[in-house]
Amino acid sequence: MNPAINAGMAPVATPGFFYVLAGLAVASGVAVITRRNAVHAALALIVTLLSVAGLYLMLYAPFVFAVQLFVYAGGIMLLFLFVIMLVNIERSSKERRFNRMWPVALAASCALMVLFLSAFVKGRTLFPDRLMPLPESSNTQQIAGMLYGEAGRMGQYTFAFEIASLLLLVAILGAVIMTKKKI
Amino acid sequence: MVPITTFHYLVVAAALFVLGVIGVLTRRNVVIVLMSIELILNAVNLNLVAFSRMWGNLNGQVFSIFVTVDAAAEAAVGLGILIAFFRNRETINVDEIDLLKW
Amino acid sequence: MLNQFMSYLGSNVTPGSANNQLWALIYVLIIFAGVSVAVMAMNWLERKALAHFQIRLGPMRVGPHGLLQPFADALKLMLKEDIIPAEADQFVFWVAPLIGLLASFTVYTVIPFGPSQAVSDMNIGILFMLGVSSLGVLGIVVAGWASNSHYPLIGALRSSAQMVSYEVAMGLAVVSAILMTSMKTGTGTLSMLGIVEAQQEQGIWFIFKFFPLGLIAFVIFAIAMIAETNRAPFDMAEAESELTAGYHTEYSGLRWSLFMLAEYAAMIAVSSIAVTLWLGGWMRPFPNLLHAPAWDFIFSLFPGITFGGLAAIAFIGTARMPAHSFFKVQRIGLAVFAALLGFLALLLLVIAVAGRSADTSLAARFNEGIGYVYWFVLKVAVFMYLFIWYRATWPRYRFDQLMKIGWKVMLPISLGVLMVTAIVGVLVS
Amino acid sequence: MSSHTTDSTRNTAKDTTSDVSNRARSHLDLETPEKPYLDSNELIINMGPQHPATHGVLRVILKLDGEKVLGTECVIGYLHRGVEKIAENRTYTMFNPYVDRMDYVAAVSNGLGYCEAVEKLLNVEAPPRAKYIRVILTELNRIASHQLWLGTHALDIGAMTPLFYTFRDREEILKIFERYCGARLTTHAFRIGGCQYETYAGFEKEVKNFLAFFPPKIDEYEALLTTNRIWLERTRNVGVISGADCIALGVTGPVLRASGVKWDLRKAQPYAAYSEFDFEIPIGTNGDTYDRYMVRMVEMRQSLRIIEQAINGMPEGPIMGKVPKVIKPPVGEIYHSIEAPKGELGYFIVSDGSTQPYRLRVRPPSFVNLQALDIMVRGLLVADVVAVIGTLDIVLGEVDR
Repeated sequence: MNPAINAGMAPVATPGFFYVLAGLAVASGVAVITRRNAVHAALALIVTLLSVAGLYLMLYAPFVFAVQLFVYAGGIMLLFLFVIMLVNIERSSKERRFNRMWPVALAASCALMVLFLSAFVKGRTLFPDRLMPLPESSNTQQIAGMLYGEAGRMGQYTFAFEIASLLLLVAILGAVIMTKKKI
Repeated sequence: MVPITTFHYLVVAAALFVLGVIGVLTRRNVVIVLMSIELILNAVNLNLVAFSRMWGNLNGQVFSIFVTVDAAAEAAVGLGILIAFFRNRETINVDEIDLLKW
Repeated sequence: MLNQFMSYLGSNVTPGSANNQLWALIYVLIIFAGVSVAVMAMNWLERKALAHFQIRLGPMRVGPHGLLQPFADALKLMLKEDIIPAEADQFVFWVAPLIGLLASFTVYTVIPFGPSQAVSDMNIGILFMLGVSSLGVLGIVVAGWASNSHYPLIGALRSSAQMVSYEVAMGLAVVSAILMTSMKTGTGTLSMLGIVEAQQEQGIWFIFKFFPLGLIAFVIFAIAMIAETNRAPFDMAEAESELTAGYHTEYSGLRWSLFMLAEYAAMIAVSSIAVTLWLGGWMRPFPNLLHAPAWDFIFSLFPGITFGGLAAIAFIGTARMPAHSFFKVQRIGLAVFAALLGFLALLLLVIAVAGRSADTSLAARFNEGIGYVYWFVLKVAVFMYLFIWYRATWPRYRFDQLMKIGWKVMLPISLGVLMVTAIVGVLVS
Repeated sequence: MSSHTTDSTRNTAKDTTSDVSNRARSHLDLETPEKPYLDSNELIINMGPQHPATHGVLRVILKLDGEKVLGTECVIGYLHRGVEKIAENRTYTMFNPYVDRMDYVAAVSNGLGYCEAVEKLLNVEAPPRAKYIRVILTELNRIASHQLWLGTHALDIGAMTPLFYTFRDREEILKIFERYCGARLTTHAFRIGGCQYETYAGFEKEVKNFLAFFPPKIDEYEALLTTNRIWLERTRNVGVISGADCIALGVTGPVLRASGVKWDLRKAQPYAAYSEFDFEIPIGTNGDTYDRYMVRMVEMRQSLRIIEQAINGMPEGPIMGKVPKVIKPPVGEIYHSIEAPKGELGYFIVSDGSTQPYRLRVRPPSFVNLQALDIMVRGLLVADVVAVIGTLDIVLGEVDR
């Protein structure tokens, strides 16, 4: 392993893992959008989430890995599975899966992919080619410092963090009011 | 085994992003559309963390937590609309929901 | 090769941080073998203890005093036909128990049986554990859906709603425990080893810290723990007198036993979280007060004495067995078991004596390691006994009462404890 | 909220799952299609006949709104054996064993009711010693019946352990029955006119041992349940029924007394030797499941007091009154009722002078008490239906006859 690349950080896992996880993520991503049965799609999405979480670990982001596991896979996906089962949409799954104009959509998305790739190839020179070392002490303390602020002074994102909690409150109220039968 | 650089992560994120866009555009079932949006948000998160690793500071990771918060809120409200809608119209096919008021 | 293993023993660093995959693999195998043996023992203990609570004998026929009953059960479940309901979704039906099993077993990679006896010491240890245990809920929801019938579906939705609401209370209780770790070092630590070391440094188990607060948080976690694993007063899943049967009604044979394995493993995992966070993990009682070498020696004798006690009980059992010819096989079986326990007790005592001096001789290292694991497993065993005790005495909560307690009682109290701990923490430091 | 379809192309066929509840729906003339669980406003669910908590073969059709019970309908008759029709071509003595098979849990009090009714028809009086033996055995049977009730009721609500405690203690009573009349459950202990068998040698000693052995056991049950918070939570204010409703429905026994009405046939219309003993009648205040539990527990203790007085004051003398070998009661009809463990058990016998009754009607307490299920359960949750069936203490043998 070329030390310059990882700039003195102990490698999280052998590079081979990256290809495994990336392949798994993309494969289950394809499964999400092609499966006829909604629960299969949800399971595929869970696999995608877990493999992307693995990628976070390789990018030295354990806290984001834990948040992804906790909030995304444990929370949001459960919400999806709940709704799929409560509303048991299985009966309507016997009809056509794709709407009529799917070829147009497919062409547009492939064009988008080509655009991304060309942007990456051209832009390769802009990014510094070697990776700078991340601060050594525990990642969680760092993130907490930025979110809540350290030693008395406000962190960089404290205000944004409060607004995010407001956003969640609004979402909770909205979801509850919408699903109540008789308000 | 060429070392893994940020470029590799960007390609994976782009692939996920495109899959999500295909899902949103082509699928008729609202739940699958919502899941594809989750896929898109995941791609964005992956990008943020990859860049945070590249620049060596944690802004990217903190911001990806905010994106997750938003994804949670969006999923909750989206599914709330879905349930309310399904109770009235017995269907959740996107191309059949074409009336503003019924 | 041998000296490589010797080096593993000596190092005071977990395999994870020593970045040695082979050693970690050995630890993973040891822990998984240990957990399956523990699940077997737990199964036997549950049936026997429950029986004695209810003035009956429990399994007596398979092996002496039913000791081979868990093996018989496992064999029976493997041979039983594995029925898959018609039009059930084959793949999802097959995956569901695996998700449950995956969730409850990955938790063990982070549980610290000793300072160096953990598979890996992640610096987000406790968060990883809560995250993975929340994955277990997915297995249950998907199992209920895959059985393709009305009642398991509702049963699955209800038990997962229960688990989700108690997970919130559990998380907050854990946070208030982590707050306590930050008193001296300014910032708390999420890693499990760090939490136990903090308790060691501060010389107090977190259950006794800021007296009422630690205890309240512990009690909340203990209750949420029971609800999280669908046990005792909160066991809506196997409530046969309810209309909606549990999520695993349609499962049979080996698949059903996977669910049971997952449930027991989750019980052990959750109680080891409680032990690590509040009861000072692998620390022996009063490490700071009585740390004279004499005390160390006395405490190191405990493992030997316990196994000696068990061997004595088994010997008394053989003696009291009636002389009838039918009991000859059972008597021999029990005698062999008693001899095994006796030999183990002797071995432990020898190690304790040999390892007295704090030098780095093999015996001293073994002695120390055994001491850590022994105290940790002893505390978890106490929790296991509590699970069984609750099942024998408590009737079952109705589902809406259960949710009411989860949201209206447990959550506010855990929030309150969190805030008060924070305030007291700031005032103290 | 009529969901009118905008375009006919949509083919969301609603496949109504044909299961038992479909056939039941015609019974309840409700046109609620089986909609997906989420927004189904009404759901018809079947409980029984093979449901672990319906104490035998009772089928309850529940009309649910989500989890709340809107209404119930009990379908009975699975255990109907036509006992009353059989009575019309059996002589009076031949019919005696049939009576035990109705409420098989409290067989002795069935026998007592029947024998006393026929004695009333013949206007013959059982000798005092027979009356005392009858009182002792009936009260023992009341305790055994309440023990079985407590075990199964606690099991339905989830507490496993009381079942084993109550059945262990019930064995002691069944041993006494077996030694006295050869049978544990369907005892056929009494004959018309008195008792068949003199008390066996150790009868007094064993009953006295039981009197000493049992009180601490009741304390064990109470220790396990009475102050158990979850038990309180599951039984307090569940299945409430007022005294007036009970009287209107004809509900009797512990259910009536728990609703505050002080009515016990042993005091109101004393039969056998009950007038000679003093004991209290426990009364509840707000008629919920917890009060019925307390009333039955106190009743067990009062029965012990009665047995104690009876065993100490046992008179000597014959055990069989003057009854002709072939019983041909005069033409006429009588109604005689006793206080069975479940409530008022009445016998209405019409005799046409022949050796076989012209008509024999039994008024079983469980059958009448079952009517109260619908009122008690309305508005509760499904889990409470199980608790209320348990607290009514119904035995299907008696309900279906």
